[in-house]
Amino acid sequence: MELRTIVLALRQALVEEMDRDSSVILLGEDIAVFGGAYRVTEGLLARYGESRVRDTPISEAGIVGAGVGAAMTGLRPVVEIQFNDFLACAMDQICNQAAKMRFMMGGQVKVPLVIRAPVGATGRAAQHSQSLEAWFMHTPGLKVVFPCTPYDAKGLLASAIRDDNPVMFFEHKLLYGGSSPGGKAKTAVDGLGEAFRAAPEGEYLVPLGVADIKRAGRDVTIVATGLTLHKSLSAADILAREGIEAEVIDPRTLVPLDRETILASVRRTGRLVVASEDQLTCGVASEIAAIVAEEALWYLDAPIRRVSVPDTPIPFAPGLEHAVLPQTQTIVEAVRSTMAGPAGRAPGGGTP
Amino acid sequence: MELRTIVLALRQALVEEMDRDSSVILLGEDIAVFGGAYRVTEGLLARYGESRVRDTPISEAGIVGAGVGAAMTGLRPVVEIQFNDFLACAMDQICNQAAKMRFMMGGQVKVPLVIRAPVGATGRAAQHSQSLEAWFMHTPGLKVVFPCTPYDAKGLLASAIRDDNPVMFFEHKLLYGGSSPGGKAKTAVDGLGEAFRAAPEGEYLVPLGVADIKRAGRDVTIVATGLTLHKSLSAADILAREGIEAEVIDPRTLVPLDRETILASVRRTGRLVVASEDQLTCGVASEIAAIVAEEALWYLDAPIRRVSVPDTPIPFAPGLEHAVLPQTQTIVEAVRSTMAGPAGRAPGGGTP
Amino acid sequence: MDKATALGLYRKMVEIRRFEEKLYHLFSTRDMPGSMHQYNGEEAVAVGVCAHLSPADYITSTHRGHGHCIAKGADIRAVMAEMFAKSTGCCRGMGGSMHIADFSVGMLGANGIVAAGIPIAGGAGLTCQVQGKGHVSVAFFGDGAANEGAFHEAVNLAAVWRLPVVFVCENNVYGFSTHYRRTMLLENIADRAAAYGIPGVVVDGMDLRIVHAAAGEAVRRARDGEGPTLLECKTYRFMGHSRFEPSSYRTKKELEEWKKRDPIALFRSALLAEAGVPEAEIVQVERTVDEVIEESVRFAEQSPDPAPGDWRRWIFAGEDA
Amino acid sequence: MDKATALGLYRKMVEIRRFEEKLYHLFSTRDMPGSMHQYNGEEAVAVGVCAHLSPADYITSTHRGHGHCIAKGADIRAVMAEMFAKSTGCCRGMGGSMHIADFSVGMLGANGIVAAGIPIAGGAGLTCQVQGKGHVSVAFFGDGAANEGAFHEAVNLAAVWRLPVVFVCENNVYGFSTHYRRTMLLENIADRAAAYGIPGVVVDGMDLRIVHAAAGEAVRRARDGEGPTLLECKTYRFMGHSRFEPSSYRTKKELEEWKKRDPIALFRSALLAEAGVPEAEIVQVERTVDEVIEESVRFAEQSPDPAPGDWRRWIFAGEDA
Ligand SMILES: Cc1ncc(C[n+]2csc(CCOP(=O)(O)OP(=O)(O)O)c2C)c(N)n1
Ligand SMILES: Cc1ncc(C[n+]2csc(CCOP(=O)(O)OP(=O)(O)O)c2C)c(N)n1
Ligand SMILES: [Mg+2]
Ligand SMILES: [Mg+2]
Repeated sequence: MELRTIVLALRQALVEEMDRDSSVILLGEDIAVFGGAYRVTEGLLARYGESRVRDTPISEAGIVGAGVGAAMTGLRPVVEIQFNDFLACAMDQICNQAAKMRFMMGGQVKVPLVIRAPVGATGRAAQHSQSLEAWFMHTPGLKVVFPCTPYDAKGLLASAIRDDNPVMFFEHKLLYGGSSPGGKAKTAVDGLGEAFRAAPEGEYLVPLGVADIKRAGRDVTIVATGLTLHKSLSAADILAREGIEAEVIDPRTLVPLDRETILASVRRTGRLVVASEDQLTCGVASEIAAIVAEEALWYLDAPIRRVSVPDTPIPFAPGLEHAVLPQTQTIVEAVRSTMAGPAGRAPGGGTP
Repeated sequence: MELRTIVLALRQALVEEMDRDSSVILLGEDIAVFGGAYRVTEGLLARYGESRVRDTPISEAGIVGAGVGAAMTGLRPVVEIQFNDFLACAMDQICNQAAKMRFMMGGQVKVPLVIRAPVGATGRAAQHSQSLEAWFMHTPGLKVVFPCTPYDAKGLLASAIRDDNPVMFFEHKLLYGGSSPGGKAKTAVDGLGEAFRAAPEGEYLVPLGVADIKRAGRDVTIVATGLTLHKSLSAADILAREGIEAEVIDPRTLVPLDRETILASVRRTGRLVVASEDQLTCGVASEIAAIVAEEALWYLDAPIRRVSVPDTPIPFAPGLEHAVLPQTQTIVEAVRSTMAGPAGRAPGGGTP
Repeated sequence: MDKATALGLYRKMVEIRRFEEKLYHLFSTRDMPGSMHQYNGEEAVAVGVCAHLSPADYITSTHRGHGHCIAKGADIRAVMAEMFAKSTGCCRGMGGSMHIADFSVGMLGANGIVAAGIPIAGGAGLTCQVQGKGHVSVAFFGDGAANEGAFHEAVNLAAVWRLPVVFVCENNVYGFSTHYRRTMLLENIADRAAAYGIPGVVVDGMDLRIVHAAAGEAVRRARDGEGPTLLECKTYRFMGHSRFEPSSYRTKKELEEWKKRDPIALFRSALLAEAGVPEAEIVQVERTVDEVIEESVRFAEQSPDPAPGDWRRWIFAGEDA
Repeated sequence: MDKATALGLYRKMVEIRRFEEKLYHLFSTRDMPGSMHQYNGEEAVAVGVCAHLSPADYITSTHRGHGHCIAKGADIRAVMAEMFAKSTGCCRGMGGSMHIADFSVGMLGANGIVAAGIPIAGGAGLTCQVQGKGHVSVAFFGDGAANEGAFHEAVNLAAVWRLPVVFVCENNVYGFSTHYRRTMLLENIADRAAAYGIPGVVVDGMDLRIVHAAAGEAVRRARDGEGPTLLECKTYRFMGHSRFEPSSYRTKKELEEWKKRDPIALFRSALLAEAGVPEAEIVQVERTVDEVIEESVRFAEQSPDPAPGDWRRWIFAGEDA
C-alpha cells in the first residue's frame, strides 16, 4: 500500500523498525492510549504493548533523560515531545547530556535516541508555533532531520532510528496530512506537485546528510525546509511563468548538512534564496547564507536573500501570523529581487 | 576610584543601581553568603540585606521563573546563573516566558529582568565551557549583551538593569580579572592594549545597540565578541607589522545589533572576519556573515571568514581545548586568507 | 457568606460557563481563530479562590485559562474580543485563548506551557513580600502539571522564602488523555506539600462553598506571612481536553457521575434551599449574564482586526516610545 | 559481611581517599588540568552502595564522581590518567574529573550538571526493566540536587513505572556554599519519597555497615521488581566544595565534629575491634593501595597526550567506522 500522508509514513516507519528491532521503544505524553496528539503512534500500544509504548507523566526533562539513559544502555528509544516548543523544558538533557555524552566519555557509549517533535505555526500563538531547529544545529553532537514528503519521512525516520547518535526529528504540523484532534492541521503536500512522493511499505532508507533537489532549475537556487519547501515549489511554478527557472533544494537533514549539493547549485545559478520558518537571527537561513558567503562568494551574481520569520514571537491573530510567516509570495519576491542582479551593486564598491 | 577589572566594574554597577532603585534585587545560587562563584556579588548581602540579595536553592527554572514573575509585577531582578551552560535548565522560563510575555499579553506588561551568566572555556570540559549567546539571539524578545572591558561592563550592566526588557548578560570568565575560588581565571584585559578602558565610579550608561570600534583600520573588518575581541586586537597588532590594518569592532550588544557600524566598516574595508567563541553552525558569526552577504555583498573583495569553535563539544585536554578555540593565530590566518582576495575567485564564476 | 456575595460568586460561575458555551457554539458554526481548552465543570475552583483576591493580588493560570481570567475580574468584552483575535482583545489579538491575561486586575496570563505559570506566581509573590503591602499571589495548575520540574522548584522556593503564595492544584483527573493515577502513585496531590514543609489541603472542588472556605484560609496564611499552601481541588472537566477532542480515554459513565455534581447546579440548589434566595433573583442573574455574553460577542464582532504591522509593537518595551 | 568482603570494602574506601589525597597534592604542586570536587569524607556511601552491584548494574554520578567511579570498579590507572587528560584516561582525556566514567563497569558518568544524572539513571533502569535480566540502576546525587526539577521528574517517573532504581541522596549538608536547611524546609530529604509513593530511608552515611545494610535492602527491592527507593545518607565533605575552595561558610568546629566520624577511621576501628581483623592485614591493604595509587600516577605521567585531532573522533558514533 502506498502511504500518501506523512502521519501514515511515520507510523509505518515506527512499525517496521519496531518489528525489526525489539530494542526500539516509544516514550511520550499521550502517545499510547490516545495515540499521540497528531496520531502518529495510533494503534502501536495495541500492537507492541505497554512495555514498549509508554505514556509518560508531563515531565519533558524526565522523559528525555530516560531516553538518554536507556539509549546509553542498549535500547533505541523514540521520544515524542508534543510540540517542539516544549523542548525548552528538556534542553539540558538534550543539549548538555544526549549531545555531549559520547564525546565526554571519549567514545565509550553510543546514544541512539530519536526525539520527534512537531514544528510550525497553526494559529496557536507564540508558545505553540516555533520552529526551533537552529538551537539544535548549534549544539554539536545532535543530528537534525526535517522531512517534507511521505517518502522522505519514512526513509529518514528509519535512518534516524538506526543511527547510533541522538537525532532531533522535526515534523511540520501542516504537512502531517492528517487532522489533529483539536486542530485544523491539513495537508499541504499538494503544493509539492511532481515532487510529491508517497512512501511505499517495506524497508528502504533515506540516508542522513543527503539533500534532494526537489526541482531542477538554472537561474536561482532556493534552499528551503519543511513547509517553506512546499511554498518554494509553488513559488517556483509562479516564477517559471515569468521565465525564471528556480532550483529548489530540500536539505532533508540540517545536520549533517549536504553542503556540496547546495554549493554546487549556487555555483551554477549564481543566486541564492533561503527560506525557513524559524526566526531570522542565527537561524537555519543564516547558516546556509554564511556557508555560501564563505565558500562560493565569487559565484554570486546577487546578494543572498533570507526569507524567514522576522525577529518576533508568532502573533495569534491569523492575519498577523500570515504576515510574519514566509509565504509563497514572499519567496517569489525574494527571488525576483535577486534576479535584478548586479543592479544592486554600489558604484563605489570594491572590484575583485 | 578606577575599577580596572570587570568583576569590580560589575559589582559597582550593581551597587549603584541598587542604591538608586530599591526595586533592584539579586537572586542566584551562592551569591549572598558566598558572594558568587566569580565574586561579582561579594559584600552585597551585607550592604543590602537578605530581602534584596538572595541565595536560592539549585533550581534554575524556579529562579528564573521567580525573576520573570517579580519583573512583571514591579521589581527589577538581576539573576545570576552560575555558568551559562545551566541556562539550559531554565530555557523554558527564559525563551517561552520572559522573552514572549509582553508580546503575548499585547504589551500589558514589561519584564525588566537581567540574567547574568559566565561563558567561555577554561579547562572544565564540555558542560562548563559553552558560549550560548546564539540560542538567545535566535529568541525574539530577549536582548543580548556581552561586554569586553570594565568600562563597557559597568555601563552596559546599568543600561541592562534600567531596560524594561529581559536582557541576557554574558560575562567571559577569562575577562573577569579576578580569580575564582577554585579556578584559574586570570585577566586577559592586557590584550586590549589601548582599547583597555577602566570603569569610573559614578553614573554613566553605555547604551544597548551601539557597537564600539575598538581599533580603527582600513584593510579588513574584524567583528569579535568576548575573549575573541581581545584575541582579535592582539591579532591586529601582529597584522599591523605586516602592513595590514585591521578594524576591530566590538558589537557589545548582539541584540540589538548595531548593523550599521558593521556594514559601514565592511563597505570601507571590503573584507570581513568574524570571531566568536561559540560553535560555528547557526552561531554569532553565521548571523553577521549572513547580514553582510545580504546587505553589502558587492563591497566584498574576499570571501567572509568565520573563526568560531568547530562543531564539537569542548574537550577537556588542554591541548585539544586550545586547538578548538579561536586563537590569536587563527584570527591572523583568517585575515591573511582574506587578503589573498580575488585570487580565490573561480575562473568560470558569474561576473556581475 | 452573605447573600450578595453568594449571588456575586454564582454570577461569576455562570459567566464562565456561558462564555465557554457561547464559544463552543461559535467554534462550531464559524471559522474562529485558534483553539481553546474549556474550563466547563471546574468553575467553582477559580471563583472560590479568586473571591478572596483583590485586583492588587496576582494569579497565574494555565492553557485552560478563561475561568481564571473571568473569575479574577477581567472585562469579558475584552476577553471575548481576544478570542476573536481583535485589536480590542485583552491581549490585542497577540495571545488568544492560551494567553488570555488582564494585567489591570492582576491576572498574569494563561500559559501554553504546562506548569510554567507556577514559578511566575512565585515571582509575583516575591514582589508582594518585598513590597510588604499584604498582597498575595495564586498559581492555578493541573494534576498533570504537578509532575513537571517547574512545579517542584517553584513550590520549594516559595516554601523556603515563605512567600505569600497559594498553589491551587485543579485535579480534574486527567492530563490531556492520561489519568492522573497513571502518572503518579498518589491519591492526593496535596500530599506533595509535605515534601516542601508546607500545609497541603484537599477539598471537593465541585462545591463552591468548600473551595471558598479552604481558599480563604490559605490566602489568610499567605497574607499573614505564614507562607504558602498547596490546595488541591478535586474537580472534573465536562468537555474534551481541547475544543472538539472526543475524550475516548474516559467513559460516559464517569462523565455522567461527575456531571451530577455540576458546581453551578450544586451552588444554585444551595442558594435556593439553604440561603433562601428566591429563584427569580437567580434567573435574573442568569439573564444578565446572557446579555453580558451576547454583548461581548457583538463587541468582538464589531471590533477591528489588529493593524497589519501591530506585531512589531509588543516585541520590546520602549520601542514605540 | 565476611572478613574478605569487609576488607575489600575497606580497601575501596582507602583507594578513594588516597586517590584524592594524591590528587590534592598534585594540584598543589603541579599545573594539573581542570579542577576537581573531592569526595573525601563521603566514601562510605559510594562503597556501601556499590558493594551490592555487579558491572552489569548501572550507576550515574555527580560532579563529585571519583568515589563512585572507583567504588563501581573502574580501573584506577585509567581514572588517574583521565585526571591528567591523557589519551589512556578512561574518557581519553575528553571528560576530566567532572565526566569521569567507565562504561565497562556500568559507571555512566560523573556529570557537570547538578541532578542531570538522576533521569539518566532512570533510563538505565528502564533498560534493565525492559530487558528483564534482573539488573538495577543507581543514581547518586547531592542534597542540593534534590531541589532541581530533574530530581522530581525522574523519581516520579521511576516510581510510576516501578523501575529498578535506587536514588541515593548524599546529604553532605551543603550545596556548594549553601546549607541544605536554607534551601528546603526539611530535616530529611528522604521525606520527599512520600511525594512519589515510594519508600524513603535515612541512614548514617558515615557508617559503612549501616549504608551497606540499607542499600542492600533497596537494591533487593529493585531487583525483585518492587520499584525504587529513596535512600538518604547523612554525610559530610571534609574538603572544600571544589579544589581549593576555602569553605568560609562553615565553621571549623562543625568540620572537626564530623571528622571525628571519619567513615574510614570508623570502619577501621570496627574491623579491628568487632571483626577481629589483625591490624597487620589492614596495614597491608593500606600499603597495597598506596602502591596502586603511585603506580596510577606513574602510568598517567608516562601516557601520551591525546593526538591533536582526537576531538574529532568522538562527536558522532560511526564517523570513524
Ligand atoms: C510543557 C508542556 N508539556 C506538554 C504540553 C501539552 N499539554 C497541554 S495541556 C496538557 C495536559 C495538562 O494536564 P493538566 O495539568 O492536568 O491540566 P488540564 O488540561 O487537565 O487542565 C498537555 C500534556 C504543554 N502545553 N506544555
Ligand atoms: C544545574 C546546575 N546548577 C548549578 C551548578 C553549580 N554547582 C555545581 S556543584 C553545586 C552544588 C551541588 O550541591 P549538592 O547537590 O549538594 O552536591 P555536593 O556538591 O554537595 O556533593 C553547584 C551549585 C551545576 N553544576 N549545575
Ligand atoms: Mg488535569
Ligand atoms: Mg551537598
